[in-house]
Amino acid sequence: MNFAVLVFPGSNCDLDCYKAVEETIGQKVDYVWHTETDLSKYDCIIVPGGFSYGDYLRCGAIAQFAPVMGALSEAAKQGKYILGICNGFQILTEARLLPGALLRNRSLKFLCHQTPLVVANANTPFTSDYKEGEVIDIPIAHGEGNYYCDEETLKELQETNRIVFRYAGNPNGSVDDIAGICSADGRILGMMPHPERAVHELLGSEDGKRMFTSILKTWRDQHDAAAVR
Amino acid sequence: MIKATVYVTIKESVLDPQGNAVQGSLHAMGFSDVSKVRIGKYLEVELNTDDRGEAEEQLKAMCEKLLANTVVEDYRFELN
Amino acid sequence: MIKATVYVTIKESVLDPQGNAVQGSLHAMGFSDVSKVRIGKYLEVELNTDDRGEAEEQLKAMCEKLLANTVVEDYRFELN
Amino acid sequence: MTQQLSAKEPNAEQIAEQQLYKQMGVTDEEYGKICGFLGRKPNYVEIGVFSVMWSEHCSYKNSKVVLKKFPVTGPRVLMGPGEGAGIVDIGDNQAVVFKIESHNHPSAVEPYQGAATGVGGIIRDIFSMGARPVALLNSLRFGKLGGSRVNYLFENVVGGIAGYGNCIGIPTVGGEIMFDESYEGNPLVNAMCVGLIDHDKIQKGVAQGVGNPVFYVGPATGRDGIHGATFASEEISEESEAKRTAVQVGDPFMEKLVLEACLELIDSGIVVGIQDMGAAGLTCSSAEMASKAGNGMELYLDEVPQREEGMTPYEMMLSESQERMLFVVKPEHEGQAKAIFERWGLHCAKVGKVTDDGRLRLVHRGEVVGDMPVTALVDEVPMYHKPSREPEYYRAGASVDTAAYPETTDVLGALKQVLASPTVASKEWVYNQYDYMVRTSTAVRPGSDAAVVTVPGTRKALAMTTDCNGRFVYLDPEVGGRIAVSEAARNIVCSGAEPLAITDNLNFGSPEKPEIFWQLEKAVDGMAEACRELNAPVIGGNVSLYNENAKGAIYPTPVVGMVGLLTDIDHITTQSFKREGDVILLLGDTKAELGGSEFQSVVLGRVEGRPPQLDLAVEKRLLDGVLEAIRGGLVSSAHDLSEGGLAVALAECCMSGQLGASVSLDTELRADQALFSESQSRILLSASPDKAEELTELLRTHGVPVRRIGAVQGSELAVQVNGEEILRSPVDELTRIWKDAIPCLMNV
Ligand SMILES: Nc1ncnc2c1ncn2[C@@H]1O[C@H](COP(=O)(O)OP(=O)(O)O)[C@@H](O)[C@H]1O
Ligand SMILES: [Mg+2]
Repeated sequence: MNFAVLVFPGSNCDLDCYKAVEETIGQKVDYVWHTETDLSKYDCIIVPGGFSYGDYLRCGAIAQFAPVMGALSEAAKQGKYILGICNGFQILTEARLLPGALLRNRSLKFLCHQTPLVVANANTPFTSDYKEGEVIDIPIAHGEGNYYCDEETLKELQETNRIVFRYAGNPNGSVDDIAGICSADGRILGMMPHPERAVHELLGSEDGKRMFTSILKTWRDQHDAAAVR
Repeated sequence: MIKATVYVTIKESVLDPQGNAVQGSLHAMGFSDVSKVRIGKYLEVELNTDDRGEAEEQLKAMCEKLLANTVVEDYRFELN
Repeated sequence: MIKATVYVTIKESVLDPQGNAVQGSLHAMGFSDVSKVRIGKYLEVELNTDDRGEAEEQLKAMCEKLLANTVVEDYRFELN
Repeated sequence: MTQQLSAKEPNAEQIAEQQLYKQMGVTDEEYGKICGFLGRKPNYVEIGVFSVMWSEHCSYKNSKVVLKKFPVTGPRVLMGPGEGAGIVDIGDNQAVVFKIESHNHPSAVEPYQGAATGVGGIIRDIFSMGARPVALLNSLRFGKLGGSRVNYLFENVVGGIAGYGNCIGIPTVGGEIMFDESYEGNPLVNAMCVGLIDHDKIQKGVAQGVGNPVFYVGPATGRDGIHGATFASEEISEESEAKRTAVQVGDPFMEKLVLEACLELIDSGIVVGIQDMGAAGLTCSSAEMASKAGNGMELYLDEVPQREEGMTPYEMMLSESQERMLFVVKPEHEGQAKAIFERWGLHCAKVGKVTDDGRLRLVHRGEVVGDMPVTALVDEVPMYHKPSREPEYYRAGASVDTAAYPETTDVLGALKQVLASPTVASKEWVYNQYDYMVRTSTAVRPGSDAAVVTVPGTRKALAMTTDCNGRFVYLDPEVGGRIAVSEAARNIVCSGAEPLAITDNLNFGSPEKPEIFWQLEKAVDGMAEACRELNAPVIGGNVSLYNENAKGAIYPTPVVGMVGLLTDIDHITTQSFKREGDVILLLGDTKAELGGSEFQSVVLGRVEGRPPQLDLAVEKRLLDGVLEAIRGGLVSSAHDLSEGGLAVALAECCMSGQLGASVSLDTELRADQALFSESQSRILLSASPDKAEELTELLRTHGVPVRRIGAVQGSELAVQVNGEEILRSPVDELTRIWKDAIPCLMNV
């Protein structure tokens, strides 16, 4: 399976995502520069955290116009797996690949700490190795993680089971305790917490590992199925 | 050259965490008359053109695309 | 009740990294006419008083103490 | 020489007649020397350039005499003081680069930007050596928390550190914060950065190769922070605040681009010399780079990117606009260098060339507007040995008997009071605003003795800490200096690492006052002695003098930043109790030493007497013993005893491990002394019962006094002294007091 980690000017969790893919599932992974226009080689594209373009104006706002974002939309249409983490989630909402927006944390402070997350949907390509309702320990590190969407959208997210992670104790004011959501087809996931920072005992938790194993397993299942056919 | 001012404000229906926090601080500081605070952005943009129609069009496009996130924000602008 | 608008802008001589980044991005998006962008804050404040003199005094104090950082920012306000 | 100066600028005659140089901090005598070096009177830009180069901040003219006392070499030291940052070998062709720097004065005026640009500046010092910055630390001092100005400064300094470090993506993994009235109005903001480098990538700030072009990269120059260096060399007053032309604003996004591009440039192997533009901007970087190569430099000021219109040579030379670098490459590599920066969206400008005449020559609009010998700027700075006098308070301190205070019998009450003191209280409110995890190498987060960051691709890790107890240094600078270094080493060892070297930041009051100069001399004596005994040479640092407020000088605060090496990540050790049933050992001797203690200050409301004594030979044995024990796998947890003594150390081990402890002490001391004395060279260990004997034996062979004082047990902290229970409290309750103290004083 081929992974891409997008790199925008100001991305800084690109390294962490890269290492996490290598260390948890040992798959091939490339950094892809924001000026690239072709993502066709890749099966899963990670939009990493950090401060793309300094997060100036609004988090993720400027990054949505990078050339690589055209290729990302294309990849989304083709049904590839896209994982946006933290700033990556913000970029995906700004680019309208996921609904809603991320506002300043209720406390107006940047927050960095471990957070208990409830797996609300264990039936996505990214969460199949978790159990529904399971509480996992994943850190957050953000100043603007307060998820907002209008009531209609919220209802739709709830009814179509697109809320993937909820905070067990809401740290930032997000509606319905939302920590991560996915697209209608389940192939695009955006989340504020950082699974790539929870892949080793030394880092304080290994609960993020299964995000990566889930993606690989889903892809393999599909791939094998395709090969048989 | 045309100077323009762009105002970007959080939609009425959206909670404004920053406005709320500032309101809370103002109360704590003794400004008890303050009943509401909303915080937005105020941008000054200079355009190298003298065509006001052209400028308006450009500004509208900039706002829609970048300067405001219309999911949560409204915008308006003025040419000076 | 009095509604006021407060404008907080970065002093002319002070660097505005945010404005610069937005300007760069507007250029990259093809808005090549944009020659300058400065980004400030825009606040709407409602005050539970009808005394305009009183309101002005309070607003000035709020700006000086909290709403603007007068080391790097200028402010002005209007009562509507 | 022709002079082309803006109408507002005085000419050379006016500067002389009206003694305008004095406003720039240049004395009559220094002015005379400058005229001698030039063979004429300096014009405005020249006197400006001399004034910043000859300021304390850039030249260390008042502190060099004492800095000479530091040991600066050692078998592992690859580069000592002199370059941007020092470098220490960590094996396998790898090295660690680190330095600390102060941004006290800018932070007093504009705390958010002051702190942010302090962080930005120290990061540039690290990557300009060719190193990848991997961690940030800081050391902060504020007045008494709770007042509106102090809260404002505290909140915004923390915000600025977080804002810069988080955005640029370097984890802020540790630091220390103390609150004391002496820092009211003059906060201390010291930032430290640690980087990793391969030996063959080490860069120097040298302008070598006559004829080579000199490049400027980074944002355009504005009228920011002009006279920042002289400003840092004066006391803060309303006047000095008005003197600032514009506050420097940090742009961490820009610095991230400059960082990545510079590392790529260095990696390409074409860099001849590179240096950051820090204090005194273009002036200091150009003069120093020329001086280190024994060359001269010609600068074409029209080529300097300018943010504002009509900037004068004076303004361009003295601006402290942030995120700028100066570098030299060979002419044939120009295109390659430019291409690298362009990929990062940056433009580099050719602003000068290396010359062979040893002069710093400034050309503006076709005319030479400044022409000065580089040696005069850098090497011929007048050095001073300021008079020094033992202060009255120090003599008086000898007669205070801190062992004779009436006994405090409510030990639990006192413990709660000390835990709620902002200096001791949990700093979670602070460090949860810092991204301490980015780069996924942080193995020990803020909240233990030292932070630990792993070295990717190896089993090695680095432990790092900043330490200084200004109260001790005030009460006895020499002992206090020794304690600062020893405490840092103890923190490093408790984390499982061997001390490598230190960087230091000497924050003192005005050296014009003989009592202050005495503090400086004595503190450095003590530090130097400790560095020698503990094999931790000084590889760099910073001096910040003139830290005074209306009431006088701050406590002398020589902050020590230490880095240690863990040879194997298996040795990583933290302070928290790990397992029910583990035995608790107290190493070292406890004496009735309450001078300068947190207990004395918080509970008794005084700061007086002599601080705890420290025997470096004893300290060394302790450190060696504990390190060997940790490496031997005998230790579950290790915690050094500092502010608040044994009582606080026990509470911290319990709170961070969410476990209780049952402790019983046999002592000749009173309970309050036994629990709150801050006697030095003490460490609290816990160990599994089956290893306790071997551990004790090993420590005894090192000559370390060991006492088995209890066990990890239950959910309460209970302490008996000589058979009588004097303290019992649920750990949860202590935790609440300890964690709520700062948020509560910040009104959240
Ligand atoms: N207190 C100190 N202890 C040891 N070295 C010091 C101290 N203060 C300054 N130095 C060293 O003197 C040199 C010049 O310092 P500085 O001007 O701060 O460097 P830079 O210009 O890179 O910031 C540096 O190598 C620094 O490490
Ligand atoms: Mg420097």
